[in-house]
Amino acid sequence: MVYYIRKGEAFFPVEVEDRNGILWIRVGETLFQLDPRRVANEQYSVLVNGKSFFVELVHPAPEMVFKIDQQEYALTVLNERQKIEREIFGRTERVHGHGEVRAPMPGLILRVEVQVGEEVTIGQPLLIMEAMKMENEIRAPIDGVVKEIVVEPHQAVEKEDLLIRLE
Amino acid sequence: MVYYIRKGEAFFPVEVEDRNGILWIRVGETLFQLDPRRVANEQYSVLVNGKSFFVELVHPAPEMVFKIDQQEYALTVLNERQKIEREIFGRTERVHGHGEVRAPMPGLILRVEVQVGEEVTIGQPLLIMEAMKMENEIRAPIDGVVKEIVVEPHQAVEKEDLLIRLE
Amino acid sequence: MKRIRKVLIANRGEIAVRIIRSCKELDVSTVAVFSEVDRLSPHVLMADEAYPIGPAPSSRSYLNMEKIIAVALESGADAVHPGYGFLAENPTFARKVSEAGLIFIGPSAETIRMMGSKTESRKIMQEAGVPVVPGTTRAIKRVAEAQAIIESIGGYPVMLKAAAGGGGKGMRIVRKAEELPRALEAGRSEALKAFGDDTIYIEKLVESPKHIEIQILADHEGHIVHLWERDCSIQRRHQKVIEECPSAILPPEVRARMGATAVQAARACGYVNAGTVEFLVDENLNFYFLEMNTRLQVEHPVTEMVLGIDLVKLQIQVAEGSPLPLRQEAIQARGHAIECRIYAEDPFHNFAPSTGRIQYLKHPEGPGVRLDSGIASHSEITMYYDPLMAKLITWGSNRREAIARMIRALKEYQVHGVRTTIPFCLAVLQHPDFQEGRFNTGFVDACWPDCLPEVSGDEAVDAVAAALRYLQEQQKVYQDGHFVSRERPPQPSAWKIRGLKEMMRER
Amino acid sequence: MKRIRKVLIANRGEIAVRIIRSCKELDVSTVAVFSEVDRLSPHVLMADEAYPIGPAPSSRSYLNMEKIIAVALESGADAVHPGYGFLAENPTFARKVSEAGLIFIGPSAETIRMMGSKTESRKIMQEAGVPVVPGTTRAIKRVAEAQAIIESIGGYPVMLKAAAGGGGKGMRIVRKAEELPRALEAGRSEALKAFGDDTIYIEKLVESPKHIEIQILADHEGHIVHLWERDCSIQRRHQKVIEECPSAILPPEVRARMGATAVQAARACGYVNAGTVEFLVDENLNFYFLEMNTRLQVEHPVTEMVLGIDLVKLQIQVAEGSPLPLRQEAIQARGHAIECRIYAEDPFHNFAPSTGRIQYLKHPEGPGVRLDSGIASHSEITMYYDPLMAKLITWGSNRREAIARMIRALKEYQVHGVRTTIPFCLAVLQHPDFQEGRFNTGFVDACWPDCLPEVSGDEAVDAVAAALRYLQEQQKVYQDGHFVSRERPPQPSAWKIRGLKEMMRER
Repeated sequence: MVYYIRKGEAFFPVEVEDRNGILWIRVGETLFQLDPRRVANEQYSVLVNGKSFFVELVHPAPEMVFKIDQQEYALTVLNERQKIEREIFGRTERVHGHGEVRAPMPGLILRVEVQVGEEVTIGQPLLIMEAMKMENEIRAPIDGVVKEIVVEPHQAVEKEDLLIRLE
Repeated sequence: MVYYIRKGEAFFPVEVEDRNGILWIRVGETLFQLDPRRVANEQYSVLVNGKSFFVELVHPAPEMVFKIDQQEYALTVLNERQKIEREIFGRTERVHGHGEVRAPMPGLILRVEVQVGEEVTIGQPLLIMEAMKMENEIRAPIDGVVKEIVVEPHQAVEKEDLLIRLE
Repeated sequence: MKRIRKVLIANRGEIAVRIIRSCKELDVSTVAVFSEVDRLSPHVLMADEAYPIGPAPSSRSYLNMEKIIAVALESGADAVHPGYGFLAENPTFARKVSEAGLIFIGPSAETIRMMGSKTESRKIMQEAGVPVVPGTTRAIKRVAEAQAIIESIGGYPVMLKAAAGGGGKGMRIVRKAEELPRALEAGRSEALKAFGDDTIYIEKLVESPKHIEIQILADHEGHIVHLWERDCSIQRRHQKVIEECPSAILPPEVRARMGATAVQAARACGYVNAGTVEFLVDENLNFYFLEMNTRLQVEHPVTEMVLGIDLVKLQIQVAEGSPLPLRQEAIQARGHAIECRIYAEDPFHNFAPSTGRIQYLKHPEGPGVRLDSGIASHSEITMYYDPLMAKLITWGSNRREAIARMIRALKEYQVHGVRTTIPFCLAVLQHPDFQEGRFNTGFVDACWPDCLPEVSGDEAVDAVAAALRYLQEQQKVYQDGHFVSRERPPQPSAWKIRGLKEMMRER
Repeated sequence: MKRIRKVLIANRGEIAVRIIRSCKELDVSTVAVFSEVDRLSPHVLMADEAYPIGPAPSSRSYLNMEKIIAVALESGADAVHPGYGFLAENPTFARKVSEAGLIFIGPSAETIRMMGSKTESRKIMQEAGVPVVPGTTRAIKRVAEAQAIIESIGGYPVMLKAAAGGGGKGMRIVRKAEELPRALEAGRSEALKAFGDDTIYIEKLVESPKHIEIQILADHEGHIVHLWERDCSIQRRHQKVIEECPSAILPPEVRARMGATAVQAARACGYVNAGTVEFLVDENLNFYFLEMNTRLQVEHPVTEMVLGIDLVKLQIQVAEGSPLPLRQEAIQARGHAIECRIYAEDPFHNFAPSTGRIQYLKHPEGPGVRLDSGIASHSEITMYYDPLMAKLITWGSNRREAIARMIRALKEYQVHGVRTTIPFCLAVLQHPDFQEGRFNTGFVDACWPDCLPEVSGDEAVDAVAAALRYLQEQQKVYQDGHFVSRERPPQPSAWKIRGLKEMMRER
C-alpha cells in the first residue's frame, strides 16, 4: 500500500507493508516499524520503533488532523486513487472552509473591516463580532483576496454561518 | 401507568402520571413530583420534589438494581402484564442465578465443603477456589438445600461456570 | 451565631461544583439552581437539591434575584453563596438576601457597593493611606474633559477604565492624543454593554506592571488576616489565564508590606469575609491599589494549596459569625502552586470562544494535581455563559516542580469536541521567560503566538499519519460511525485506476 | 555520580503510571514493558517508549528477568525501577540489573535478600537491639517441633508466618493445639504456591495490634532519615485497604522512638534508598519489628501529601548517588492524609475478585483529592494481575477534614463494569470507631459487613425505580443498545391482558 503525503505543493510517497498487524512503513530513506491500535473512539496508541505515541484524531483522512502531546499536526494523506484524481482534476476535494470564513459561534456582527476585492494576509482582522459578551475579531485564515462579504453589521449569525469568502 | 414493586412476597402498586415530561408518582399515600433525565449510558439524574438523585443503573427492569450515593438498591418492578403473568404462572422470570452458584472469576476448585442434600444457610462457605493466587471462599447466596454439585476438586473453571445448585 | 445547615449556591459551572464539595465536607446541605440548558450540568447532579430558575440567558436565570431568593426561602436554605461573577458583586442582591432573612456569604451590601465603584474605592483607599495609581476618580464624558485630566497627571500613556468594571471589559490603553476619542467611545460602549453603566475614568498607565493580589479574610469581630499573594500577570485581553502563589519575584519584605496594606484597605471599607486586594507592581516593586474584589476569586485554589486551607469553608464559618480560626503569625506557606484556566477557546484564532458538545474528556491526575471542573463528558459548551471549563492547579515543593508538574498534567489533559487554551498554557509554561519569572501583564501580547515552537516535519509523524490512514481503510473499526459518515473508505477497482492512468498519459 | 536520563519501569498498573509521572516531571525518559493483554494499558500509553515482554501470565512477562533486562539495555535505559510486587523484592533481579551495568532503584541485592527472609531479618534486628515479637527464627517442618516452640514462648495464641512472606499469604492464627496441624499444612501449601518456598516460622500472637510502619530514606553516604508513620491497621485478609498518615493515636514521644528505631533497623542492614519498617503496636503502645519492606510501598502517597515530598523523585536522586536533600530536623508534617485502595473486588461476597470490562469511569476531583489510577475507561480487569485499580488519597488540615473529604470523594467515584471496594471503604470511613481512632487490625473482621447501615425502604427510592422503569418503556432512549438486548419493552395488547384476567378469574 502506498500513500502520498503533501509537503508544500508536492506529494511524497509513504509505503506501508502489513506483516501480521505490525506495519513496516518507509518514509524517504527511513524504515519504521509501527504497532498502531485503536484505544477508544478517536484515540489511538501507535508504537513507532518502540516510541509510544498517544494520538487523538481530530479529523480523519485525507485532510488529517491529529494531536500528539497537545501538538496538532495537519497532514494531507492521499491514497493512490485520490492522488491520481487530484493530478488530473486539480484539488477536487477542497479543504473544508479553507477560504470560507465561518462564524466560530453564534453572535452579532458589529463591524466589517475589509471590502470586496481587498487583498488580505493571514491573521488580518476581517470583522468584529460580539459573542459571549465579548468583542471578537475574526481573522483571515489564509492570504488571499476578499471575494464576497455575506454578512453586514448588526446582523445576528449562527455558528458555522458563512461570513466572508476569500480566494 | 401503574407498576408493581415487590416488598417481601407482596406487590405494591405505584402510579405514574406523565404531565409534559414531569412525572407525578404516587407511592402509598405520598405523591412525588419527578424530573427524570438520562445523562449518559446508564446514568440518570432524577429530581424528586427537588431532591437531586444521581442514579447509576446496574441492571434494568424488571429486576432492577441501581446505585445512589454508592448505596445499591435492588427492586423488582413489574408492569401490569408481568404482574398478571406472575400471579398466574408463579415466578416465571426467575432471578438469574439466585440459587445457582457460579464462578465469580476463572480459577481452580480446591475443596468442596458441602454435600448434596445438605442444608446450608446464607453466607456459609460452599467451596474454596483459587484465583488470582488467593484462596477464595464461595458462599451460599441464599438459605437452602444443596441440590447438585457440578464441579469437583482440582477442576479448572471459567467465569460464570455453574458450580453448585441450591434450592 | 446561627449555624448554617443549608446553602443555596447562586451560580453554575466549576465554582458551583467547588462550593458544593466544601459544603458536603462540612455536612452542609446544598441547593443548586439551574437554567433550562443546565438541567444536566455537574452542579445540578452533585447538589442535594436543584431547582429550575428560568431560560438559558443569564439575565433571565442566574441574574434573576427574586427567583433565586424565592427558591432559597422555599427550600429552607439558611444562606446564599454567590460564587464569582453573576450576582457576586451586586450590592442589591446582597441586600435583598439579607432582607429575606438569609445569610449572604460575603461582605455587606454597603462594602460591595463602595468597592464596586472603581472611582469611589479609589477615593476611600487614598484617604486610608493606601497607594493608588495617579488618576481621576471622576466620571469622564467628553474628550476635552479627558484631555485636561490627562495633562494634570503628567500626560500619556494612560488607561481608560470602566467604573463598574471587571474582567478587562471597557479597558483601553491610550498612548497618544489622537487615539483618545475612539478609545473613549469604544470603552464606554463596551462598559455599557457589560455592566449597564458607561462611566469611564482615567488612570496613569503603569508600564510593564505585574498584577499581584493579596487574599484577605476578615471576621465579624474585626480580625483581619492576609493570606499571601497571587501573581496573576499572565493575562490575555486583560483577563487572567495563569496564576501562581507565591509570586516568583516578591521579596519577603515587600510581601509583608503589601499584606499589611491589604489589611489596611479591608479595614477602610469595613470588610467581612474573604476578599482580594489587587495591586499593580511596577519594575521597582512599587505597588498601587487597583481594586478590591469583594468575593471568592477564580484563582483562589493556588492560595489554598500553598497555605493548606479551604477558603470556602472559612467563608461559611465567618458568615455564621464564628471568629477566624487563623492567626497571622501561624499562617505558613509551603511550596508553590500554579493554576491554568482551561477555557473553551481557540488560542490560535484570537481566543475565540469554541462551542460544542464534549465528545471525550480525560482529566490529569496523580501527585500534586488538583482539578476543579464544571463540565463532564456529556456536557455541551454553549454561548450563554463564560467559556471557563475547568481549572487545573498543580502544587510543587518549589516553583520549578510546580511548573514541571503543570507541564506534565497539561499533556495528560484530553478534551475532544471543543478547542481549548491547553496548547497556549503549555507554551507559556515552557517559555524560558516564564520559567525565570521574567514577565509582566504584557507577556501574552508580546509572545503569543510567536513563542510557539516550530513544528518540524518529523518522519515519524508521517509514518503515524500513514498508519492511521491504513487502519481506517483496512480495519474499519469505526465503532461510533463517526468516520464512516465523513469519508467513505475508497475501494479503487483495478480497471478504474488503469483507466485514470491512461488518461494521464494522454494529457 | 551517574545522572539517570532514562528509566525502565519493570511493572504495570497504577504504580507504573505513578513512577512515569515523576520521571516526566524530572525530564527523565521512561520505558514501559507490557504483556500481551496490557498493550493498551495506561502505563504503555503514557511512557515515552514501550516494549512487549511476553504473554499475560506474569511468570512469562513481568517476572521474566532476562527479557526485562534485555529491553532495558536495548532501549538505552540507565536504571530500572521495580515498583512494588513482581520483581521488587527479588534479590536475584537486583543483582542481575547491577551486573548488566544498570542502576537498580532500590537497596542492594544483599539487603533485599536479608530482609526478604523473615527469619534472618528477625535475627539481624534482634542483634541490633530492635524489639521483635517473641518467637522463632527457625523453619518449622513438623507439628511436634512447632508445639515445642510454642510452649517455649509461653503458649497460645501464636501466628504462623511464611518466611518468604508478604501480603498476608501463608499466615495463620492458631489459638489451640488442635488447630495447629491443619493450620501448619494450609500455611505451608499457601506459602509454597505464593513464594515457591514453604518455610514457616512461629511468632507469639500480639493481640489486637495496630499495624504502624515508618517510612525511611537513606543515601549512599549513610545519611538516614525517618519520614513519619503510616497506620495501616485496616486490613482484610491481612492485606491493607485503608492507610493514613499520621496515626490517630501515636503520641509524639512514641513516634520519635519508633522513628529512631526504624533508622537503627535500616542501618543494621546497610539500607540505601526508600524503605519501610513495619511494626506491630499493642494496646500499651509497645512496638515490635514485624518486617522491613525494601521498596516503595503501595501506601506511600499519604506520606507524600503530609510531608510535601515526592518519594519517587527522591528514590531516583538517591539511586544516582546524590546525597539526601532532607535533614531530619527540617522534615515537617502538615495536616492528615488517608488512602483508600480501590480494588476490583466484591466486598459483599468475601472480597472475591471481580473481572470485566470497565464501561464507564469517573474519578473524584477537587480540593485535597489525589488519584493514582492504573486503569482507564476502556480497560479490562483480568484475572492475571492484582485487582488494585486505583488509590484514592485525600488530604485535610486535620484528620476530621481528611475523613470528610474521603467520604465526599468516595461518593463522587463512578465505576461501571466491575464491583469495587468503594462501598466497603465508605462504610469504614463512616464508622464511629474509625472516626474516633478506635481500631486495630481486627477491625474489618469484627465489623464487616455487619456495620453496614440498614437500607430503609424509602418511598422516594420506589418513586425513582418507577420513573426509571417508565423512562425505559416510554422514551426508548437506549443509545447503546444495552437495555434493548436485555429486555424487550413490553407491548401488552388489550385482548391479551383481558384474556389473562379472565383466566385468573377462572382459577
